[in-house]
Amino acid sequence: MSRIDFDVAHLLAGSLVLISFLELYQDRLYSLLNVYAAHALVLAASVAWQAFVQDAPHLYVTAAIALLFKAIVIPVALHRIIARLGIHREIENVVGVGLAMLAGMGLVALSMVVMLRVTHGADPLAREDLAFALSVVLLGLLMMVTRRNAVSQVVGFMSLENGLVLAATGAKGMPLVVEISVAFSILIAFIVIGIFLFRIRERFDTVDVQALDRYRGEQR
Amino acid sequence: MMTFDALTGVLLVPLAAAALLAMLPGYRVSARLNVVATTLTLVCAASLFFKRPQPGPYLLVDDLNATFIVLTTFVGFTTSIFSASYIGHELAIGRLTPPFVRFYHAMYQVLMFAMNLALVANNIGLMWVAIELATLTTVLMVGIYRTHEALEAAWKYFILGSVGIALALFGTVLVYMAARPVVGEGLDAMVWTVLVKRAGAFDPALLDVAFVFLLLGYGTKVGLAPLHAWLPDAHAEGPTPISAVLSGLLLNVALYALLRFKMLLAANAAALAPGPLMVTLGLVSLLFAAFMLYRRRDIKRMFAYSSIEHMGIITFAFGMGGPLANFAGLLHMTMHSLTKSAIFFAVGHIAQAKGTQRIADMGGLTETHPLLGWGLILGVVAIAGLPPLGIFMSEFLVVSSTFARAPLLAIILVAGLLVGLAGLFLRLNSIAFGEPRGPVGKPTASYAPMFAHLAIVLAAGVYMPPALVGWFQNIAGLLG
Amino acid sequence: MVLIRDFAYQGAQMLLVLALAPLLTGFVRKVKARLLRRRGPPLLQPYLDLVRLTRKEVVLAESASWLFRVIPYLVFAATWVAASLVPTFRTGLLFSWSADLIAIIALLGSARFFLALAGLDVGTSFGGIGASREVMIASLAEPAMLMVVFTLALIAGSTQLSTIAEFMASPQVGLRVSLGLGVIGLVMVAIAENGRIPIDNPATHLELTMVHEAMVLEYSGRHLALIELSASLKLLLYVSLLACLFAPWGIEAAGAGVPALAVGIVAYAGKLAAAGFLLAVFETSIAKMRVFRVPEFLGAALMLGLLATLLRFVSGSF
Amino acid sequence: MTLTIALACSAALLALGAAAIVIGRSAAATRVVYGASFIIAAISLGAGAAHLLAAAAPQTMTLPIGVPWLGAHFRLDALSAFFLAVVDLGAASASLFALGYGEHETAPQRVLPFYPAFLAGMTLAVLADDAFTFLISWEFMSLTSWALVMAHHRVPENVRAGYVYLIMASFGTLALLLAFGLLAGSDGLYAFAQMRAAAPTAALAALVLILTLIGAGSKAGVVPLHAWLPLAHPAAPSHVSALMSGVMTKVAVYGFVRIVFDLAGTPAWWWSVVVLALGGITAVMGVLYALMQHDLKRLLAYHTVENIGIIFIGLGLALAFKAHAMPFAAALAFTAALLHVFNHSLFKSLLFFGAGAVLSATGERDMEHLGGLIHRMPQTAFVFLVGCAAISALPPLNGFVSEWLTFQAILLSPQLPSWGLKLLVPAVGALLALSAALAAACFVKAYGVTFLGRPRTRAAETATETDGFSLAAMILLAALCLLVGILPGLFIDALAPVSVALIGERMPAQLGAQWLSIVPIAASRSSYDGLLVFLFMLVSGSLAAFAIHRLASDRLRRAPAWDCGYPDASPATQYTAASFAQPIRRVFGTVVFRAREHGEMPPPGDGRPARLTVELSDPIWDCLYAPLAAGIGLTADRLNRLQFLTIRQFLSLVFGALVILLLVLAAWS
Repeated sequence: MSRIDFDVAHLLAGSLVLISFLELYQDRLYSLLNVYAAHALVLAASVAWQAFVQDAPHLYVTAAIALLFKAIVIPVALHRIIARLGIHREIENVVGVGLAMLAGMGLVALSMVVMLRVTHGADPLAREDLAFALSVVLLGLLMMVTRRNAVSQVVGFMSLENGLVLAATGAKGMPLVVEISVAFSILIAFIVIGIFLFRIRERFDTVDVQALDRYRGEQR
Repeated sequence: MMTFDALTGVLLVPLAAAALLAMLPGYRVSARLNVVATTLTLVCAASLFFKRPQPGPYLLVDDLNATFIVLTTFVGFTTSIFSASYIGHELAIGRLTPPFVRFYHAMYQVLMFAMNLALVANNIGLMWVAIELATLTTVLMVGIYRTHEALEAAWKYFILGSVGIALALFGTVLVYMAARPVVGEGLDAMVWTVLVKRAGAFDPALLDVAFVFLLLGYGTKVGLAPLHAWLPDAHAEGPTPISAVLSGLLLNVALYALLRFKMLLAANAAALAPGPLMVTLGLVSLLFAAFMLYRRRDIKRMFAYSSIEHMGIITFAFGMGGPLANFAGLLHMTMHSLTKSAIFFAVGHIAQAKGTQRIADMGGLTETHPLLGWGLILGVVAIAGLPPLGIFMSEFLVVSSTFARAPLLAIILVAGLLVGLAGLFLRLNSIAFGEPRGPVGKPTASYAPMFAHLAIVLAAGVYMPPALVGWFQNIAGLLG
Repeated sequence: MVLIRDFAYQGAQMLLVLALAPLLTGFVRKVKARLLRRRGPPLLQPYLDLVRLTRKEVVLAESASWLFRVIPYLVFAATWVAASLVPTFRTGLLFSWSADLIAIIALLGSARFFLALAGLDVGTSFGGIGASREVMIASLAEPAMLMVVFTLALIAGSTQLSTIAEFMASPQVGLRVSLGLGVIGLVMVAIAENGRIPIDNPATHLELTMVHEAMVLEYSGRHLALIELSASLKLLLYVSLLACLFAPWGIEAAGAGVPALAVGIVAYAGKLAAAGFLLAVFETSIAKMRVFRVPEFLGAALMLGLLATLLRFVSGSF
Repeated sequence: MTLTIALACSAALLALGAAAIVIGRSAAATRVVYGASFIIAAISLGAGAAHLLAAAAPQTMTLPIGVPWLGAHFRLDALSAFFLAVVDLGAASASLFALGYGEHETAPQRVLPFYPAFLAGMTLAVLADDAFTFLISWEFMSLTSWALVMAHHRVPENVRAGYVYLIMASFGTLALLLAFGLLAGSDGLYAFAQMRAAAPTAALAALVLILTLIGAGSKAGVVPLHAWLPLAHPAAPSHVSALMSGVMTKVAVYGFVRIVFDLAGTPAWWWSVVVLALGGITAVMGVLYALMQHDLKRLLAYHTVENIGIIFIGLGLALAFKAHAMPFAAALAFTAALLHVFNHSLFKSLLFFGAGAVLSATGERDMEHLGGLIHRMPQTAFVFLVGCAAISALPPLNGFVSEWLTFQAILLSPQLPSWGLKLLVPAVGALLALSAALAAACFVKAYGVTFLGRPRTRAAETATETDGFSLAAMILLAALCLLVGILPGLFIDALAPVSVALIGERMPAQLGAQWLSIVPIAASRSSYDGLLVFLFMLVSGSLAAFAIHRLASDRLRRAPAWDCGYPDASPATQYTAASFAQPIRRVFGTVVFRAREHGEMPPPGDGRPARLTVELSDPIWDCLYAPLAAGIGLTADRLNRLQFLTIRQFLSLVFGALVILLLVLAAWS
């Protein structure tokens, strides 16, 4: 694999991590969604690049899914939900942004340490990609646990999943990648519909997860 | 037109049944069809003992998963019988409407299909997909009552489950990455039989990371503390047959996945030993669940926690490893599936008879419903690991074999067992004994499945057929 | 021939204790009276009392059961057997091996057990008082006694009274601390067991102070006679026990011949007289203590016994 | 052969239990079940006794059940044979008693299925020859007896008793399980034969001893693990109480002997220190607890604790002598302990039967509501009196013999070289003497308040004599008490093979001794002749009676009680159990139980009755069990908060776990 391929892939993966940080930084839902759209966009690009590098045409499908579904459909849908629920100005971080950023740094460092210990038998591209993918996953998870609002939790989950796709596509010649990405898209669709459903059924007046937690089988 | 073999039967029958049930309206017909389908599946699974297809790139049947398949299909079969009467009652009292019942039956078969697929999958990717499918179906069924609690439980299950799935996928990818340089690109790098053979040459560091993610990912499904959160509510709020299937089967399937990967790591000398991790998680789950039993007010949630406890014990046993402990783990898992599903059958009938799941509202069950009451007592005695029932033997083997190797662990284990037992009986006393409380109406239901399970457990506690023993010992050897 | 002679000895001993017991009681009373500058009852008064009582009819409480009527005989039998197994003038009696010192204590224990039951049988409050106090005293006196027995047994290497007595008579007993403690302990126990001052007052019927007398309050006639007789037998038993253990001089070793026998009898009589006199002096010179001081008194005895035993255990084994 | 019979019997009992589930509700069920179990137990008893008396060689048998690759090993050697005889004698008499008593049972279908199973469990426990079979029978025994305790589950105390019992039983079983785990090693040599061959190291053996003391001790009721016993034993139906107290605790003793004397290799000298100290404390604490009770059955249960203490003192002495290679003395102590096992099973069953007869006649267990029963139920009163005298160790009954032997063993112990024992043994001797004296006091109270005096309630007034079966059972046991008391030599000799098997030495043969007396070591040293003492008392007593009735008056007049001139006071003025125990409570209770008395005396002219309330606190429960329960409750509360987290918080748990694991991984190398 030539030098330039490696650099491009590295660049894209790294920027994905960067955008994850941006997501952590957002405290408005709309802007969060926009950043996420960018996230998905970069992912699509990197997947496409991988498809090109590994000349594995089926990966283009994944790229397309990322582009259409994640970068366009989902954000739009969420936009509309937020509009319906009128929660667009909610700021619902559990810990301050700064702290979240610091934690993010720590996580990235951790994933680097863990991954770079991988013996050098594995080819460097894959290793770098893996490290980045792991950081994206961890950052997504961090986002899920630092946000109260269900929508931003979903966003967190989706960026986590982007990390997975990054890893999967980075794994050269891995079969079933397309299927898996499709499966995941379905999963996300479920989640979105779920939120939507709660709204439509007039069961929960807000999608704040704490509202769900009121009903906990056995009351204290 | 391919020739029909048992393996495809195990997969196709549920699928076809699902499609059929999705179309059938009437409750009676679909319930019967449900039973018929599970029976057929069971027959196919049983026939796997005699004639076994060659492992292909996608499907595989070996000693290990043959046991799981037979167990799964059997419990699926008995549960379908139980669910026939249970769902009938739910219809009668209007908790479920016919459309939901139709949906329920279809989903039941899909779940069966997904679990069987996960078990026979010879491909880590395929297995992952199957387990995800199983999760989604159960999510839908947990929410089927559409009450606040049910939806909340389903949502919780859904979110935590999805995260678990994601972690598991990452682990799977890592395994592939580890395998690729050795096995070469493409499908082979995800095929069990190949992986296990070549695992010695894999990059150990990568395998370690992979195992961490797999442990957490599939561990969420197994319900190990602190990943357990979805389990109690899902059990408590879903329809009882589903609780039985969850506790009895789905947890096993997830555990099966873990075992597979454990074998993978065990095959690689340089990789970290998966044992300590599993032992730690197992003990944590055991102690945690044991203490959680004390403050339970909902009968189904209580037994859900006891499932966590036992998953902890089983994980501990497999973590300890060695022929005795592995044997005990397998035995414990089988016995737990049978016993716990039997308990949930009993609990389902009790909840319907008493019209509530609150422990405070039931009492003196052995007076009002002797069969149910003593059935429940027998079940709890079994699950608490008292002789002469099967779980006693597995606990005997685990504890005695552990104490000689790691006394401290054994003492923690014993303490957990004792605390759990005390918690279970604290509640059982108020349910089964004392002045009768609540309605005394008899539910029109067949207790056959419950007592069938208990009979098997009792028999196994006293006498195990040599064939089965040899079988288990063989597997225990495989697990290393 | 030998067997017959041994039987004769055994029988003689049994009759002797039976005959002497009231006399000892009377003697003690007489001396006490003299010490108090009273003339006091004649020496043989106890015999006359017994005869009179046996001639009288029994007035039995309505609520009394068959047990109430059997108990006097049981008590008498147990006490008499016990008393007849203690060497008085001669060791190595025919049946002396049939019950060692522990068994003798146990026999007295069963006598007390039944007497206490008798106290409860009629269902009056005084019987209850007597019984409960009696068992409280016994529950401390018996262990103390056993401790003393342990000491002796460890010294003489036997729990067999004859053996112990012979050993005590033999020169190889030096002066021993444990022995001293033992004798004090035994005396205290003896005082308590026989309900003498300061534990109990055999003469009074002042309800709240009495123990033994309260138990037998409901007895009359021949039953009372038997009870009284067993009481004096018990006193005699303890005296001869003390005598043969701590003053074993002159006791005839088995088969030492007639002169020795005579010596033995005379010595025995002398010892009884001395003991009686001492007892009387002691009782006249001390006041009765409150019932709840008794545990301390007996606790002291128990401690002495335990101390003695410990000493024996530590200083050499046999 | 005998082993086969015994196993067949237990199988038959199990089958009987299964059958009882079906026929439980029918009228004839009681007769059928108890009759059948009587016959079966009698056969099994015959087998055990025959094997013991013939001093036959051990028989073994392996059945293809239990742990698959191991099978279920059974073995009938001298020890098992002796305990088999004890178990089945108790079982037979209990079944006989229940033939009558069972008719009063309100919920027979809750008793009948479990009763034979319980018997089978105990029988199998003494026959088992591998760890798994032993533990499964052991715990099966606990489980069935638990079910029997729960028979009258509508009474809240019973439910609580059953709960405590089950937990303590499982605790003990787990301790034993650990002990066996040590003996079996990591490759699972579970057969006792293999364990004997293994010969564990000193440290290992020490741990085994501790675990066995916990395991078997908790079942036997060794203080401080006795807490369940006085709750559970009285809660069960009386014939079951008799079995639990008289027989099941002996199975526990069997477990202790089997492991410590047989499997755990050669004892170290300090083992005996532990056992002796525990035994002494148990004996005294048990009897003190008993003195404070006024519930008849609970009093009896506490006395079981005391007797277990005496047995353990004997076993401790045996261990001490064995450790110092003094086989003769060891044999004496060991035989004393075993004989006391047998004796206690006799009179404790007898006493519980009596309590059961009283219960079914009056419906009362509280002695304060009884009294004067000797008039209404004379036979019961008589046999109960025999039982009381026997358990109070009065000659010429059997209780005295075993305690006498124990004393003799104590008197041998100055020869022990180790100083710890030199100091401990006399103290233990004092404790033993104290407990014996207190026991006598306690049974004066029990018998006097229950059977003597005047009836305190209507129920006691209208009581009627119990039925023939129950009487037959009680008379049988009473006769045995007397027989062992006057002819102890027979039974001591019968025990010889046991002590030969486990100690390697035996007591001198007794039947040779003159006049059937028993001679532990040498005639010059000590000897006792129950027969002669019995005859002596008989002769002299009847002699006196004859003489007086002949020579003096035998006239008798009934009149109101004298009572120092107070005319017929009401029965309420009698001494109650509480007031009877008051002096002893003042002496010991204030220290041990922090007993406090509050007297409340209304002013003159006030009609209210004066009240005296006594406060007792159970030191062991307060110091050991209450804090434990509180701790568990607290932990449960704390952890229970985890049930009420939000999804996000749960996710953060997962997240935290992931990060921690990754950190561990990063730190790995």
